[in-house]
Amino acid sequence: MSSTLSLKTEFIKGIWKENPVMASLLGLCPTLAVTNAANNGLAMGLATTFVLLSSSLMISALRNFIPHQVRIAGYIVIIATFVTVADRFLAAYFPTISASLGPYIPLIVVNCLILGRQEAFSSRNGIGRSLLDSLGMGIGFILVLVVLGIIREILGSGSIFGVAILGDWFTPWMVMILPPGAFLTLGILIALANWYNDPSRSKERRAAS
Amino acid sequence: MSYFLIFFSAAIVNNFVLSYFLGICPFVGVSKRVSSAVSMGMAVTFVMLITAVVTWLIYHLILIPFDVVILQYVSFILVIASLVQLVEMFIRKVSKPLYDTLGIFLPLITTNCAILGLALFSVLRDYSFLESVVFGLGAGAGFTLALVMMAGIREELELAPVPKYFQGAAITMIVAGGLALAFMGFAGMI
Amino acid sequence: MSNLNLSTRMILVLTLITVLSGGILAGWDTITKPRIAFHRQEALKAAIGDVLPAHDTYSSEETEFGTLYIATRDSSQNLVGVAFMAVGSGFQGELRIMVGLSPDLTQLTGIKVLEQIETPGLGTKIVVDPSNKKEPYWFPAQFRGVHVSPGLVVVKNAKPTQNNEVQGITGATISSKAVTDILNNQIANIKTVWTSRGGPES
Amino acid sequence: MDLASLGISMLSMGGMGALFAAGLAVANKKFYVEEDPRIALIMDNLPGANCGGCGLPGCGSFAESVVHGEIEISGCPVCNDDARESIAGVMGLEAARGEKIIARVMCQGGHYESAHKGEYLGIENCTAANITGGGDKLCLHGCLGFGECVESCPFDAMEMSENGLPLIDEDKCTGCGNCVDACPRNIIELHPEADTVFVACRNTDTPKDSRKVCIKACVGCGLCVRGVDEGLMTMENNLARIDYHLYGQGNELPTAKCSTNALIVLESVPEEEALSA
Repeated sequence: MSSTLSLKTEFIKGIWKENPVMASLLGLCPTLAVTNAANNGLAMGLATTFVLLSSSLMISALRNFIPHQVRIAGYIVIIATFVTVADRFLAAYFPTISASLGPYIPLIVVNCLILGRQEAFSSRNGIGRSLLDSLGMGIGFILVLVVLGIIREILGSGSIFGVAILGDWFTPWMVMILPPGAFLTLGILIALANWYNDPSRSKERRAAS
Repeated sequence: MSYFLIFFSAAIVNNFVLSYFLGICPFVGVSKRVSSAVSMGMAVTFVMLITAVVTWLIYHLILIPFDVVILQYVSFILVIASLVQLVEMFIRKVSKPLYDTLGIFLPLITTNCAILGLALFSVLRDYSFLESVVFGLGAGAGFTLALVMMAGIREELELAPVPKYFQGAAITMIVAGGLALAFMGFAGMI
Repeated sequence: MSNLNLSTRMILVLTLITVLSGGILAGWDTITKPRIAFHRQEALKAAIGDVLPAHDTYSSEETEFGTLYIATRDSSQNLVGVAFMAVGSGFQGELRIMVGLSPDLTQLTGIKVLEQIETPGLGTKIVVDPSNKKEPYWFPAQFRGVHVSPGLVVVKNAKPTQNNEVQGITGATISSKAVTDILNNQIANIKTVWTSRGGPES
Repeated sequence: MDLASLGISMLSMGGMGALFAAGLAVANKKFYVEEDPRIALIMDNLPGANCGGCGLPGCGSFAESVVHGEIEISGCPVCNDDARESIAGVMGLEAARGEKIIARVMCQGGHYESAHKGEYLGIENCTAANITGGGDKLCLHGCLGFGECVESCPFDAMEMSENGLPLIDEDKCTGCGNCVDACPRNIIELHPEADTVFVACRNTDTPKDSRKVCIKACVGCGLCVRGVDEGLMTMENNLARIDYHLYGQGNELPTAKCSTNALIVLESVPEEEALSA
């Protein structure tokens, strides 16, 4: 069943309503691992979006060609190819970023978000629509990564994108850079998102306005 | 490093889920009941074991001699995907109930970062054949341990008065944060 | 295409995809390999430059314990120092440290931690200590001029007195000790290689 | 581009690909499990996001339980209407729409109709008012008017009228029953859309007392019960009851006879008209 949403909503939905991390809890591994600094989050988000776009282009083009039984193996090989291209590209032209992201770039291959989107969407819709959907999802993913990165960086090392903003009075919360901080921050963010999206709450807002 | 050390470090000290963030998607998804968590853990450990063996062979017999190390990610993930599909078909044929309890999370093992992470780490750390097998076992045990503990806690959570907006994924994350804090206590033992 | 039965179609398609991806990757590899090698070379040159006093050229020599870089000053051709990589396991994972030794292999001319995944904020102080504003690189810097015989020793919560002692990082004893252990055993290896090779001044 | 490495990498990748594909093909044959073809058809119509919203671990098992008839097609909160149409088509059922259930308010005692016993300064919600002596209205069975039912409706289908009574928007109401549980006085009931005549009151006081508390209360005079044939309506402690199973067979109810018009025809009461009631 190919989706019937208008092209605009196809794109917008990825950003908030069906945000990959917040709404459908996909792609958590890199979200937690890399966001100890905002620039890492941004770099990982961009790399993931590149892979998402290129692989959904390829897969939606080949969707009738790949038999159902080998679709997972076939999709994942395509995704892995583009990830390797991205990894080598970063290593060749941006060595510093590649060093800081380190082992997490290859893990984009197994980012549940990408295979999830290909399986649920790109393998059933045309190229144009799949690209829009992937772009929306990618941007949604980048947003969450950068927000999480900023929060953890401010609390963890008192800086944003490496620029120290909090003076010496602020002793950084070491936990924010460590794994537990990542879990806690994401948990609170999801709770905030639930609060914001709660239908009954929107009635109050409407009543109040 | 002696084999026990590798096993212990993979299972407890550097637990794949709680300190390397690998395999979070099934960790959040399946861990609602202890029974399905255990079966999921077994399936993942089984796939990890075979992956450790096959990827080591591929790396040392094909990639290095022919100097095509660039194929590392693609060949590893191809192995994992095919293995998982074989396991899925096998389980569906052998025991339908187990297949139903695992449901969607069987194909999701393919995108389980822990397994590819395992293959990459054993290459990164240049383990010998036996070391990488023990490493696979350790990682599987660590994953299952984290999953089962999480499932146990979440079964309690059903009864706990969780505030409205924290229900579901949010509270799971926070509980996982607590678990990760506890596991940090193990750091430095090796 | 779809008239072939299912299994041959499966094999055909998957093989085609893998062959295609193999081709793309091989091509991409040849394009990016020189650049990556270039970057690695740059990083190496920078690292050697950090650990050894000013020198103009360095020759590299393969030994059983890894490559040995012998740095000489052009004008006088005399030996400025020897640099080599020391690798071992730290607190969380692997540590790779570039080490510089004086020509007579008795004193360190400097160390630089190239790769580490120690606990952020604690173990990472072996590279840089942000909390120490006036001397953030105090840990690696203190190794300069330290005597290696009989072996580097970490001193905790006391000022180092002997010439082979260094100050440990509070709260990251394991990391600091890991650094000295790695250095000690690699220096020992290099010494044996150096003497067996019959270096100019052993 | 030295061709050797290109050739080798394509060869090795292709070799591995072929090997695993062959393995999968063989496995596909050997491990073939007959499966109800409809499951695959339904799967195509499902969003495939495996979000677990239907309470099952994924779209696969949701499709399976739909085929086995264990779960309603509307059990999947995510898929939109035409997905449900096509699934229903696959299953040969007509769409799950079927009998539309709507919530009905069994009380007409707004500020205008019911007598007040004073000003209520307590917590502005129904449960609190109900516990602490019944709000500002004399009638202890009727609507308290603080809108807890409106609060509980996840589909925005309810609003409080100026007269202090809940108004239900029939198109938005999905018959989920949240409001029925939310109301401490249980004056909201779920009825099929077809039922339009109700005893819109829950007062069980004696005729003398009920007249004092509300001008639209069912005082229990029994005029309606006597005016219809056997069993259609019954009088239980001063409150008339309609048997909706019998009611369906087209027999008329004496709405005119009811002196306090507690027995009324409740179609979709247009906004303005309800206010002036």
